[in-house]
Amino acid sequence: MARSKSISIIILLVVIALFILSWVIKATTFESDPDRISLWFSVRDAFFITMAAFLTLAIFSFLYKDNPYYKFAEHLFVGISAAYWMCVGFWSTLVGNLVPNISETLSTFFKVPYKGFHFTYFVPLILGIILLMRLSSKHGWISRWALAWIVGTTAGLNLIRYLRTDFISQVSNTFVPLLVDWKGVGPFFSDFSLSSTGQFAMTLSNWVIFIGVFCGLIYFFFSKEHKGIFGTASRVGIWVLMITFGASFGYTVMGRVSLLVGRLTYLFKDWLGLIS
Amino acid sequence: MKLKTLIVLMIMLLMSYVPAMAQGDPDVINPEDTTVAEVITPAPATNLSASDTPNDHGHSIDLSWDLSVDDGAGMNNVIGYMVYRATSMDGPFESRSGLLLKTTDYIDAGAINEYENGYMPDHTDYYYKIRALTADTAVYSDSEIFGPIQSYGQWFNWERLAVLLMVAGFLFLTVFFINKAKKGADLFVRRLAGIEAVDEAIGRATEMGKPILYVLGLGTAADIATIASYTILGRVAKKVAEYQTGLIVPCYDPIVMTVAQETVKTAYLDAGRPDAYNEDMVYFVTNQQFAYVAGVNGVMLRERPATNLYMGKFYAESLILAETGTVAGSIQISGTDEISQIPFFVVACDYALIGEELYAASAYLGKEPLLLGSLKAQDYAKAGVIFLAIIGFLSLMFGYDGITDFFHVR
Amino acid sequence: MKKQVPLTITFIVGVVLVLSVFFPPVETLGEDFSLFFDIIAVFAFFLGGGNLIRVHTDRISKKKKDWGFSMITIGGFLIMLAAGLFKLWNPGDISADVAATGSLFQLMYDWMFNPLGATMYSLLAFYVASASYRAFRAKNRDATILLVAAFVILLGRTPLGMYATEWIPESFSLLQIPNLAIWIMTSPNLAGQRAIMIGIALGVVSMSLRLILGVERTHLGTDNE
Amino acid sequence: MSSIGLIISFLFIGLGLIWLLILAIKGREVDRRLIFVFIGIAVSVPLLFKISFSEKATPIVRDVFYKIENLPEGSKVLLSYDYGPSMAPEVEPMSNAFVRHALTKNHKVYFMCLWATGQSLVATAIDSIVKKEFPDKVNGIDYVNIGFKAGGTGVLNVIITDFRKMYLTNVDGVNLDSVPIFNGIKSLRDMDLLVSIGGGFPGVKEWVLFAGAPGNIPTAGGCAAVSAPLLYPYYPRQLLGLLGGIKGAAEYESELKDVYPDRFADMPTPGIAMMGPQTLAHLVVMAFIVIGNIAFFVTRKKKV
Repeated sequence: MARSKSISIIILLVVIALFILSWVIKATTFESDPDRISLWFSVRDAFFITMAAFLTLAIFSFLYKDNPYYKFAEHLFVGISAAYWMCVGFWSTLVGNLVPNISETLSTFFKVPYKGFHFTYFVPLILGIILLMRLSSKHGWISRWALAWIVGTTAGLNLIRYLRTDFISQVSNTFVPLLVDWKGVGPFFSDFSLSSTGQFAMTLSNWVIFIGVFCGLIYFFFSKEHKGIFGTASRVGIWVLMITFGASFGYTVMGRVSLLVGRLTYLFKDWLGLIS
Repeated sequence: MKLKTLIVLMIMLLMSYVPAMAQGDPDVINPEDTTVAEVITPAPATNLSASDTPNDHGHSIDLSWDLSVDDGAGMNNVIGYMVYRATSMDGPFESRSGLLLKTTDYIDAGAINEYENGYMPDHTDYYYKIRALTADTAVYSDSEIFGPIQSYGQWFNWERLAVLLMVAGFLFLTVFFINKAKKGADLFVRRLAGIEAVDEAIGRATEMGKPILYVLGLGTAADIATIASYTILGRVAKKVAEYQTGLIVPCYDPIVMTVAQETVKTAYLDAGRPDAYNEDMVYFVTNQQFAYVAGVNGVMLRERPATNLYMGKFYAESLILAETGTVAGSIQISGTDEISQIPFFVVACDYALIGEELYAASAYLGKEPLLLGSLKAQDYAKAGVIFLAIIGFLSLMFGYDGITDFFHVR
Repeated sequence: MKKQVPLTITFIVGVVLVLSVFFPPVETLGEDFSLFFDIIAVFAFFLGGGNLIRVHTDRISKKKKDWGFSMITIGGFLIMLAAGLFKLWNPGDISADVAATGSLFQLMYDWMFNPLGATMYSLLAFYVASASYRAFRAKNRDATILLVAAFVILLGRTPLGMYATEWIPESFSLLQIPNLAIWIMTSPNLAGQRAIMIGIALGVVSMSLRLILGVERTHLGTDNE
Repeated sequence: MSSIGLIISFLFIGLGLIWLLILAIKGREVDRRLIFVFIGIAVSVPLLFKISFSEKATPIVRDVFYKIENLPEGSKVLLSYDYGPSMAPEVEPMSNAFVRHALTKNHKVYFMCLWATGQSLVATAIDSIVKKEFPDKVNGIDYVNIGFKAGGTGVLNVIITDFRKMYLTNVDGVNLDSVPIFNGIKSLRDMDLLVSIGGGFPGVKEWVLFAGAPGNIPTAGGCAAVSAPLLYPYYPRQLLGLLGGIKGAAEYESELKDVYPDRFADMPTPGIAMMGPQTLAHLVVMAFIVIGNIAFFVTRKKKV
């Protein structure tokens, strides 16, 4: 036990030493950089570049196992990100959208163009304050009014939105001709080949889409037991869904690797200067 | 008599046709004209007409016209058009559009409110003309003035009738089946393996003496998936309260956190154990996707929950969560309506609710007739879709596309 | 009473928003409400920030496990908050962009927030690999279908798929791996996506109706307090 | 250099995989950390030795390219940066290629973002590409940055009818009415092309659903690979073309280089460069799947 503790202290010291070393080396390389006009800027930027590299490695260390460096990065990240959103929300939404509509004095203070007094903007202001009433244990229940407003808005907007866009457009896109007279190729069966742009492939696609959507929807029937023909269709539906999931998964690998490339590029290029 | 009329008619027809022929035939144009085309005034746009924009709240007018014969043909010196408007026949006319290339229609819309820039009052006479412009700004020609025309608002948007009918139909189905369920009709609902596993998983957690981690996902209070998740959370919290297992609910959105606290508190009350409820069960982590994941990952490896439940909206973090949960040795049950993330949950979790199943889960859990009734309505709507799709492709096969047109709703 | 008022609010707001879509004079109501929603969300951020501080000070004062790290959370939070609200080191005045170049807010964003987020995200490259090793196994028919589809797509995303099947003649080009991959993406994949989408849309519509009608009400808590 | 790298990486990974295979056949459990090491090597070695493969544009990418290519000069193109730094490695090459292409064609470019985190990325793009590579382009005349507004789809709902209801000024605080490029521009409907670059929410899908489709405005997109399958249903009707993941970016870059060999001779091509690690990583993942299944069948046989 004591031994593992002394090892972790040694590791900590090594990490700190490496951090300082990197900081100093970076700062000296920056000194010749014309963009960084004073010593303060090179020291500052060298610190931040080293910090970013340290945090990157700290997160990667989680792949091995949970450790104090990851904990440090995690807790720091939680803290600054929570504040980040508060600041952005404050400046862009409260100052940017609310203030110009309710108060001229505040608008002048924040130097935003005043748009005139609109009493409707008191609705979110009051609801926002009601929501904050939650902090009081006695009047906390009133915050439910704000929640009720939010839920009502969500329900009202989503009902129409999903019906109009996802539902109707997807249904109408399923209306496809099942015998394809493919442009310029001629009537059905005139070109019977497995060419990827051929008539057969087109027709096959349309059939697959039609039957796929049909069986997929059957799978999502909840109030009927999946037995007999109904069960068969639902099983085909699952297969179609499985192809969908497999395909999406395979397709995504590429994106995930890109992100890793991005981070490694930072470490190799910006921090260590191994590649140009 | 008859013959005479016929001859007169023929002559009139011929006379009206001759100038048209001369105009329409490019060969007739003197080649010398084209060389000096830059300074020659082009033919104006013709057939300008205007009408109030239908299905809107006013403050907007639809315009349409025919291209100048010198646009892309003839002298070919028209580069574009601009819309001009005035409130009297004699002007002053002001431009209402940018340069429109090869365009034959335009919607002239103004601001709705009086205090805004570019306010366009309704019930006011407007006069329009279209200017055909050439590369030389001084050379242009105006169409005949159209007007007066007024804009006004409509009460109902007929373009959206199909949507309204669907809302009404769905409402009818839902209310009908809810009523039927209330009267005691036995409504069947199929097994949802993921949800049945929840009870078992809670039991396992109790046996192991470890907590349950419930992740509501990245949805905001404006996501229906999150609202569906509250119901499942309520049910889980009640079971947890009965079994006296621990519960951890880290939240991403402050409003969601508020609702989740309310839900869990209620569940503990219902289970008769309000004393066991602790404000710290449901807490806010942060509002940034990956910082949130970092935090939840930490909880998974430090608290080692026996069961992880992921219900709600999830994005890229789905697989990070699910794989870390696997390392921690937890049983994992997930449900999301975010299509791009379902595959990761299906692959990495023990059970996954796919899309709509998440919504059905809340009804399934409650086994309340009201909720089951609405599930039945959903199924009928699905049957309707299948029916429509069959009708749709049959009609397409016979070359009728009226049905597909009906579904192209703005 | 405590439950009736919220239910009524939900009902009225929901119905008004649904109907507003069909009536041009109030068509823009949805827009306004979305805007209001954002403003309320900012108030909620303060609620969240308060909760965060509370949870972590609690951990520190009770000396719970890892309480030292909670100090880092609070420290990071306060510094970032001050940097953002007071626009520390910001070259401009009060109307300047909060993340203007050179400000402390921007520096912390670029060199802490951003690398942390990007690195966390990039862990996925590793997890995708471990998940495919662990879970892509031909255990049963469903799993096999999933596995084969994933494999074909993976092949199609590399030059290997092209080299391996280039010999297939044009008239059978559908069987070339890259084409087959695209075909899977645009046909069965599309069908699956569409079925899920239609289902979800109906689920959302039905859920919204249940909320407006007040059938679904878990989120509103209870009367007896 | 790159051939040495290729040999080293193939040797390393190949021998390692064979070892893994032997482990699998023996029915031993493989530590996940070993898998992580393989991925790490497969990605970093090609990066260090600059291994890359050639690309050819697929139709879905060509559709976007030739839309921008064939728009008349001076057309209004809106670029929305709907992503954060975490997604940047994957989609930034696309937005950079779009900016270069649109400015080369002398289109007017309107920058905005639906993600708060996109703001600094737009600023970077303007500083590092527009100002450096297109010094004659004037802010406010050839391009403008109107920045970020919170609200996601709510923003789109508003600006499809009126920009000025949401944006009073550009990011520099100049009133939109005094920005020449905004003369005669009322709403999104005045744009000739909308390009959204982003993979999350709100992103390309929301641009299609809330702006492109209802306003009948041509919309193109670039997105992270993960969201591309979700967007295929909209192509080609509501979405005229799509760049999916880094492969899409690489294809666009190579098309740009083919069409403008002189103009973009020295253009950095992060997309193409990133395809090297991609290819190796894919091969490794496929090898894992195969080995995983061998392990599975071996252990199952032993149990029986």
